[in-house]
Amino acid sequence: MRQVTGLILLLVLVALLVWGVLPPIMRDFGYPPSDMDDYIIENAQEETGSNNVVAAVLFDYRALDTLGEATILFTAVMGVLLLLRTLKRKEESS
Amino acid sequence: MLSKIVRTVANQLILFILIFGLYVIAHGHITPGGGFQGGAIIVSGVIMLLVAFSSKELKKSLRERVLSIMESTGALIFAALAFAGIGTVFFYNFLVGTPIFGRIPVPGPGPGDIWTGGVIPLMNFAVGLKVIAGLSAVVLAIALFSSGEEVEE
Amino acid sequence: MEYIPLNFPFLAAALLVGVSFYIIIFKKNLIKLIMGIAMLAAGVNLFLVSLGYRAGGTAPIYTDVPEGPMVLSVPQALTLTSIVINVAVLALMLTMVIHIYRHTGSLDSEKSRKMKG
Amino acid sequence: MDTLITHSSILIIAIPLVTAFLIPLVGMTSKKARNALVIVSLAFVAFLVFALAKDIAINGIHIYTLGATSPDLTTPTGFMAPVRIILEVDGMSILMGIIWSIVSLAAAIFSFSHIASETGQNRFYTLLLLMVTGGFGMMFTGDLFNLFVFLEIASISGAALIAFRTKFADTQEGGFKYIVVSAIASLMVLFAIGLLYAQYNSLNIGALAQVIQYTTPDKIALALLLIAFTMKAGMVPLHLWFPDAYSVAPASITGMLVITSHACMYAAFRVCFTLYGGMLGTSVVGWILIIFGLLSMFVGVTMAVFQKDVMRFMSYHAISQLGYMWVGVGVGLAVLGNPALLATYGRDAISGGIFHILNHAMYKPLLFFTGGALFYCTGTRDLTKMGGLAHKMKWTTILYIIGTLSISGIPPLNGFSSKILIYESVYQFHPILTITGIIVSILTLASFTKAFHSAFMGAELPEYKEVKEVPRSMIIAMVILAAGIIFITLFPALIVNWIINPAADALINQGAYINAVTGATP
Amino acid sequence: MTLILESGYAFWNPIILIIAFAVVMVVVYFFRRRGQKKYKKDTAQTQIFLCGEEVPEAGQRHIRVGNIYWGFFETLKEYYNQVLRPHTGIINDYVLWFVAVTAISAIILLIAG
Repeated sequence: MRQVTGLILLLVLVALLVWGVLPPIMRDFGYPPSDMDDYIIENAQEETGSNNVVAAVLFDYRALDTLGEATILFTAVMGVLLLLRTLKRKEESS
Repeated sequence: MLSKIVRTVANQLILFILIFGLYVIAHGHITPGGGFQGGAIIVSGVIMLLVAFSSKELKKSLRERVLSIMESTGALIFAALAFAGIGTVFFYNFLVGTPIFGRIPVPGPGPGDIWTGGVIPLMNFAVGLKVIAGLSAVVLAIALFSSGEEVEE
Repeated sequence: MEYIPLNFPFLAAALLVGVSFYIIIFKKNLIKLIMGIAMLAAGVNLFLVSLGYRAGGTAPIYTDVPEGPMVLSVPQALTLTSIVINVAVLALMLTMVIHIYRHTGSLDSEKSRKMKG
Repeated sequence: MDTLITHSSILIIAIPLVTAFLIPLVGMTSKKARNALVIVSLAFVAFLVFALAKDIAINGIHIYTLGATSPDLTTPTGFMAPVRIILEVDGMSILMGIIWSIVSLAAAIFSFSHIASETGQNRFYTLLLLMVTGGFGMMFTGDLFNLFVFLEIASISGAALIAFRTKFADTQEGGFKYIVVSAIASLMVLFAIGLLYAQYNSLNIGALAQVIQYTTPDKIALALLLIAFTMKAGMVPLHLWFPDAYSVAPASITGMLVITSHACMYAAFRVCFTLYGGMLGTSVVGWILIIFGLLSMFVGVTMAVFQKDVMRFMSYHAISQLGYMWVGVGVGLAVLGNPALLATYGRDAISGGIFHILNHAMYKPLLFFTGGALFYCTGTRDLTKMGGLAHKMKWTTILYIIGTLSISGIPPLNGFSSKILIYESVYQFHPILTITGIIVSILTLASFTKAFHSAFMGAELPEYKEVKEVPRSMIIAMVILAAGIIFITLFPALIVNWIINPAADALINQGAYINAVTGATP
Repeated sequence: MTLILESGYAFWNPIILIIAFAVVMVVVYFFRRRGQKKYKKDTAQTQIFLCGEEVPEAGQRHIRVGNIYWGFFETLKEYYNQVLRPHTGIINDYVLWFVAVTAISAIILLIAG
């Protein structure tokens, strides 16, 4: 019973997602609206000096996202090392 | 620990992986790639070493304390570069127009110049350092823990 | 400049999300559950990166590129961020699963339900 | 000073972040230096938050464009849409910021003694500060994708901290549940951001709000965003992970997790009011929030009466209290399209809901801290094993009584002043809401009396002969929050006029938020 | 007056209530003082009296949490049976609830909103 209800609701959600991204509802693939991106592609070289526009977006236009992303990596490393730590305290020799 | 052939080949191969990774990091602002991608390439080399030798052997040369310091340093360099622009605005690209990485390329398609990009190449290096240290530490910690070894505090 | 009918990349992304939800909901093995989340992340990333495609465009990197339109660069940056985030999440999840296995001796999600009600 | 205030919004995010990067290096040399560093940075952040709050009260919305040639330059010259990430702090954001700065300071002070006997403390404080960063980022950002990034920072550090005590099996289970739920919620948020980006090619909340059309993909995106954020905030029927995760964490972390719940709630309000605001022609979203809020209130409190684990019991109460806020703000959202009703009771309902966030953020961490103090002294969370602790732990008992009276809405404590605002305004929308609220309040008092009796009252038990009062730093942390409660109790009107009403107006007034970014009235 | 919280119909000022409470407390203290003269420590006056039976140990006579509100749970048994059903503790079910609520609210929004 639970399985069937779950499956039906899951199918409903997937159908909605699929319906939402198909042409009459969603714009066509390959023809995006591009005000912001056109500005970035045109001006990235002058404003940041970088030939790689993606790098310019990552480290200049949306640099806080990249700082956040590096922070998330740092967080995960700290988390993994925290969880896999030794639980015995070393004899403190001070 | 795997057979001697594997270990010898891995020993030779790590150099090339290291060079390729560093190349990808250094050219992040003119060709596809960057700090994350190059760092991931180098970490794949570390994983190769981990498979070829064992976590016990690798622990002798890659200490987790050192990795932790490296990672914090990389993150701090990144944050410091962001703070350095605070004279105008946080994250301001203050090196554009200066002699250090400050050249501005001719707009439009071109051959690419390594001395461009302002703080972007420096940030790529900081992120690369961080990714190398961080992912190596994760892989090493999980391998050590699974084989019953002690993980450093 | 060919026209791609029916937004196939978007469709694939939506279906990938559906399949991974199926895995997450109906597979009781914790490792499979984590694989489901990885697939969900892949579906969302596919959706994001395909948003930026412009018909006939080249990669947005000016080094030795032919003249012509370029694909959008922001979705590529977003996808890169999202991929790294998911790597971090997966690493932490796997660590917790190691501990769960150490404590309960099982990877079944029905076995690790000390807390309920 | 002016320069400091100009840059304060990014400094509030960046200072805990840099401190977190420094702690692994500092912690290797000295423990004392590390603790001092944590306190100094959090205190400085609190100072900055208050300075920024004063600035916002005088000058209006604070804008900070990252990486531009000037902080006010939201859009590049000769271009209409914002390209860079913009931090936008208005009345509502700064209210959340004030809450978060106080609670994180108290939680850090509480941790010093609470986890003193554990290993891995350097990483604990690193993660705590990263969580502070994530929370502030969520509250202050004006960019949808950036919101997602900071949501992930808060979730991942939170999950690692929940699983901090690895020697117990339940902590691992709670942490795993939390991270799975967070990962799915944030991936769905990302999918919704993709749906919005696909149509409008913008990621800034203000810029999106200006151009949004409320098409079919927008509706799907709204559903995804709303349900994902409400799941992270812990609304019935998506609350199931909430007690599992919150009850096993160290108490200081549980206190902070409550505020991350509020931050997700804030994100949901931001989406409903600011992003979709003018487009929500009918009141459907408001009704969804009201119905789920009523369910949260009732199911949360009835499940809480049933519990025997002290932290789990308080987690269910957190769900029930969150219900009041959903109902209050939901009523405001339901009448948002009707200016007459909004002026009569809608704005008061929103004010009441937001005021309840502030009050809940003071008393719930206090109660979780007293629960943590009980765990610290007795080594168990099971209420059936406790008894007679009031003889030994006088401070904890007094602080617990303050928290209990406050959460049950006993006048004159602060819980009452926000509840009266909610009751009187939602009564005009539908009387059943007020009646449910009063019943839930009674049940709350009943269940807290039960817990109080079984933990603190009774004769001194022989197994707790050795128990002493908790260390001083834990008491200081609890006293900070209790002082906040007393202050709000004495001057509710002052708080409402200075902080709460501007926050409610910031939610209602979508135009000001958009104006600050694009410089054009919609 | 910034010290009075207006809430549409009524107002709320905690200071007045605290003053009233203080007055009542003074009166109570006055009465309490009158009786305190007869109170003597460590006499039979302060012992627990249980119909002449022997008083049990501290651990036995403390009413534990499981015994409080027994009648409440007995009355609401049906409700608790229903409400405890979704609290399975299995992570897969939690995600199923998320999917279900998202699907339902998306449909509601598409139809009505």
